[in-house]
Amino acid sequence: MIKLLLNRIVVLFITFIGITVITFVVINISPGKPQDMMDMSTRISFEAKQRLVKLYGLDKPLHIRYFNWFLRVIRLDFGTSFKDDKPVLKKISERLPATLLLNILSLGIIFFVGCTIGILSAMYQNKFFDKLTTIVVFLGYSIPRYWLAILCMIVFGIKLNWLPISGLRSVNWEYLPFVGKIWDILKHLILPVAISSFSGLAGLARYVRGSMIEQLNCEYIKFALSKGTQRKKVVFYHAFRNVLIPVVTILGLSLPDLIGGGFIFETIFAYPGMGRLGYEAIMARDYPLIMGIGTITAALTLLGNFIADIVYVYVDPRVRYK
Amino acid sequence: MKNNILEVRNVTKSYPVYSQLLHTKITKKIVLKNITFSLEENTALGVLGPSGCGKTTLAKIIARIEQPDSGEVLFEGRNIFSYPNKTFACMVQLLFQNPYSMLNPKLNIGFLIKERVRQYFKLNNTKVEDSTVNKKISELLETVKLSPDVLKMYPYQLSGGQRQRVAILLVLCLYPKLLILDEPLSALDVSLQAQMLNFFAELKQQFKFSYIFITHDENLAEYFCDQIIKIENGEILTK
Amino acid sequence: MNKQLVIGIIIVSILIFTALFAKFISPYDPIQQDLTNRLQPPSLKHLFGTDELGRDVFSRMIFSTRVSLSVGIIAVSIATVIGTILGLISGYYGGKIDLIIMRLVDIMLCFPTFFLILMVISFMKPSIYNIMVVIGLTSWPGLARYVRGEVLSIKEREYVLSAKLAGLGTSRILFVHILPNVIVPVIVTFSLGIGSAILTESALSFLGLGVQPPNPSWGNILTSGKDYIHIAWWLSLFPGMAIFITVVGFNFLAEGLRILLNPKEQ
Amino acid sequence: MNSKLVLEITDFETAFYIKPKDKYLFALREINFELYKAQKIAFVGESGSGKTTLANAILQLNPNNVTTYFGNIIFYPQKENCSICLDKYSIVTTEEHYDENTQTTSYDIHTLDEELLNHIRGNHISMIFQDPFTALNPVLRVGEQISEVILNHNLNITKKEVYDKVIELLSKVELPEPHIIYKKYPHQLSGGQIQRVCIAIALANIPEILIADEPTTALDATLKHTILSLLTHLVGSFSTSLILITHDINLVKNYVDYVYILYAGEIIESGLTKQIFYNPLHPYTKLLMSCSVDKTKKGQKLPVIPYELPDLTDQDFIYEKCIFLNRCPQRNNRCETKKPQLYSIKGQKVKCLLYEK
Repeated sequence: MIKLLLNRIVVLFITFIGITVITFVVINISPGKPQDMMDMSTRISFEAKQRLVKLYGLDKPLHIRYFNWFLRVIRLDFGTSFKDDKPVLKKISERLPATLLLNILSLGIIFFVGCTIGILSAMYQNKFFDKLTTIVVFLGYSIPRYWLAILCMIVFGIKLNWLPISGLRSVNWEYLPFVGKIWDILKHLILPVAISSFSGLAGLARYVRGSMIEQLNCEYIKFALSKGTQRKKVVFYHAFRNVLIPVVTILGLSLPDLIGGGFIFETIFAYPGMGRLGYEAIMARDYPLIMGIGTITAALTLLGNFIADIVYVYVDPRVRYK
Repeated sequence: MKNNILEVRNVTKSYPVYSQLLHTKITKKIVLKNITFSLEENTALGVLGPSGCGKTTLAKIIARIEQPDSGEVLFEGRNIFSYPNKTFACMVQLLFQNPYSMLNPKLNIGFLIKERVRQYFKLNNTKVEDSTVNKKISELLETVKLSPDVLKMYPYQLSGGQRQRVAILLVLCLYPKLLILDEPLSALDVSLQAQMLNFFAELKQQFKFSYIFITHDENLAEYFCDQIIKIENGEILTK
Repeated sequence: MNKQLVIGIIIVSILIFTALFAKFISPYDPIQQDLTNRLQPPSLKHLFGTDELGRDVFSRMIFSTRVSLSVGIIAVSIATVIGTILGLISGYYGGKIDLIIMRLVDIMLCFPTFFLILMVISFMKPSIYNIMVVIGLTSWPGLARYVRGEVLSIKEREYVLSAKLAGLGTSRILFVHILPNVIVPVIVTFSLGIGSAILTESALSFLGLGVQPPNPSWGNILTSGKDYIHIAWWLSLFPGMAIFITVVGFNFLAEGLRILLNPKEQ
Repeated sequence: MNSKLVLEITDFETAFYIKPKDKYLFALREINFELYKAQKIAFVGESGSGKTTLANAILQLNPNNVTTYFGNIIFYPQKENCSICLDKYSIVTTEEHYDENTQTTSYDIHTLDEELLNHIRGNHISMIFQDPFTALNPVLRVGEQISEVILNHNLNITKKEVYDKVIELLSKVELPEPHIIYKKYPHQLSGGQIQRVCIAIALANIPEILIADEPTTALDATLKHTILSLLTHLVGSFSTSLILITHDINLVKNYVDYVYILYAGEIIESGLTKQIFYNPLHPYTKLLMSCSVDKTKKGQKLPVIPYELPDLTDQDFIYEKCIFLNRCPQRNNRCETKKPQLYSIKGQKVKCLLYEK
């Protein structure tokens, strides 16, 4: 067990190095690389340029620059933003909680709703409910999420005027009572969370259904039934525990998609999260910020997968006691 | 006095247990310890042992699918690993436990058989016409008592007995001198077992095969084999 | 033939037809502005209305089909070829090669693909060729991992061992005996991948990093849809529908192929 | 037989609907048999004979969306002090279940609702499956899986009592160190050990009937007899009736009282074990006995049964002709025209026209 853990940690570290290499290389060899950018920019004075060149060692060869950058990354120093000279880390950490809130809520919804739909349609296989959800799930899988976001904004925000369509707080948030504050935030969260969990949910429901049907055909289910165990218990206690194991990994793997989707609809909803920050950074070609966001998102995903891995080992005795 | 066709000398085999990360060995699990025996021409040798005793590994070593850690296997006096691939194919063939898994589920039977028959001619360096191949195929189908209808089918469409026969045909068509049977009967019904045993005996007569017959069933081994060795925990107990 | 396949084939053939004969089908020039007819709602004259510069949305959408389909197909072809070959090599040879390829896959899978694409695209001149290549080069890891997993188990199967014993060559074993057993999921992933590549392309265009105005793309029509969200719903609805139906079509095709090519499930 | 009747199956048939072919497959036909208290019977048949279908049918475990049953499976509960049983039965016990003359209650299993069925399963009738490696849930501890069957059928039982009972059961099936086995997961045990655990689960509530579906097929030859003698010994000590299902006729010789030979879904011969072994009547039984491998037959050619099973979707054949017709070495012209009944000869029953009176 401990060996396994150590093993995973080493892998984690190697993968992290890989992530930094890719982030660095992608940005520094692509056609609009930082140096060119700075040459073109007129807003930056000559002195400032010199200062930046020195600071980032832009006159040094690639691998040395990478090494220096990596050393600073380990100390969580991503430099300062080109745009307003604020430290990158500070800018990110301002936005991170909102993104984490959004993603954890979405993950939770994906997990609970996806599993429920999947199990129910497996239990009532080929009945009306199953057929309906299969179609809905299939369409949900294909729908462009940002379009869905716009449609929802039109319907719920503009036509019906039920939900706010942008930001995380209303303008008068400061003056609301405590409960009102929470309610306000919740109202702002409904649309972004619903949209961001939508396709993940569809995918998971589809997976759970298939894998549940497979498990329900296993011999051990028959044996459990022959013991006089109630059907409900057989489904939720016996079969679902077996389905749950791969679901953990799937949730871990769906993290990058979730965060990646954030770049679009955080922008659409003007949601103050990292996705929007990233989009703005990319549009402004704010290299330190882009590299910072890239590294941190990937590292967060990595961490998520790592946790999924550990949970996997924990819930699957076949791995735990090898 | 018959010649020894196969000699196994002091074969030891262990499986390394790898760490998942850098592919470094952590520990070893020994599956075969100092196995030594020999096999005469046109005889059937039974290898008897409970599941997990290493008998399948032994079969794989003799068939060159795996390498022994130490010791050597001589076929007609020469180390098996010194034979080129193609020569060896005509010497030793292995019939696996589950006839279904011997047949590629995505390829039809006719294709599989044709591929092997062509391979046979290729190994013997003869160029052949399609008609010769087809003649050979129908000849072989007759040997294993199968109707030509199976050629158009896919493995999942065959019955248990048919699959077994097709699997045998596939190893047969290279005319090996030694045929290793790895638990070929354990998945079959009693009446099919009888059919297969008779069939193996016929083949032995007809083609002068030698057999290595791997099984956990003492009854079967004693019925079919001329010689028996027992293996337990990777070691030979008795001969 | 199953239902899903039929629906998929119908939708996809209509799309291909539209893309090939866009010039003949579209009633207006997609780039021609008509400032007197700005933001007209759908009518018989302009089936899907007009945009903020008075261009006919229907015609623009027809021409977008070309962009989307070609991006989808070429990008996914690149990804599929890379993914399948790396997966086959990694799984069949194992050892150090496998280790290196799989680490690379792990690392790639940690990045939100969309962010990676966004990052690269933002530094390049926006053009559909760049988009094709970038989408292709970033979306192979999932497939590679899958193929490798399959090969890993298939190469130990007894039919492969027995083919090896018969002295058949490595390439024959790899391509005749192993590949057919992984090809179905590859084909299915191919079709699914086209759908998601089209989604990615439209999202990029939506963000202004894909097809550049005045050239039409479903994504950039949606951008103006978002800007005029309060007054011109048709600018949001129709292009989104087009993307949706296209993706549904390719997904149906994938599902249909999966059922068709798995004889056991019939 | 003097002892009490436990199970009675009359005119039982099972058909599966095969959707792609739009046909019915008649897996079992004309099944009639009785099972008495503490009796041990065996069903012998090769693959495709419908033996597993029969086992599953008794506990209603066949996939119910494609299965149709005909005929009756009557179960006579024997447990007198089973309180839940009484409670529950009182709900459904009406005249049709209670017989004044014999003062016995009986139920047709196929008419029971889910709740009563669950009560019977694992408590009155339990089952052991063929492949020990797939029979247990891979992610639950062995102990939990045994506790489950106890908890299902004993209300008001404390955790400690359950634990003690599990340990007792584990030692009864001769597993060493039951406390350690309790905490293990199935993949940590060997095939033989898991089969013992399955036996413990099946016998936990001392059922009236134990159905053992090929309990030894997946095990090594040396283990087969150990497991079977353990099974029959335990069954004997609880006065449980045993239905042993197997494809290996030689295996049952020393363990059961009565043997039914099943071929292509029909009982073609039945009799006391020694009758079947020393005087098989049906041509199929004879062939089956003679073609089994035995070291004493070394060097001899084994007799074989030519051809394969008939098509069980072909109603014209299976209901009109002798089911063994196409493979029978002793067939004559009359066989083509008439379907045989079960003919009784000195208590032994055989379905072959050769024995028609």
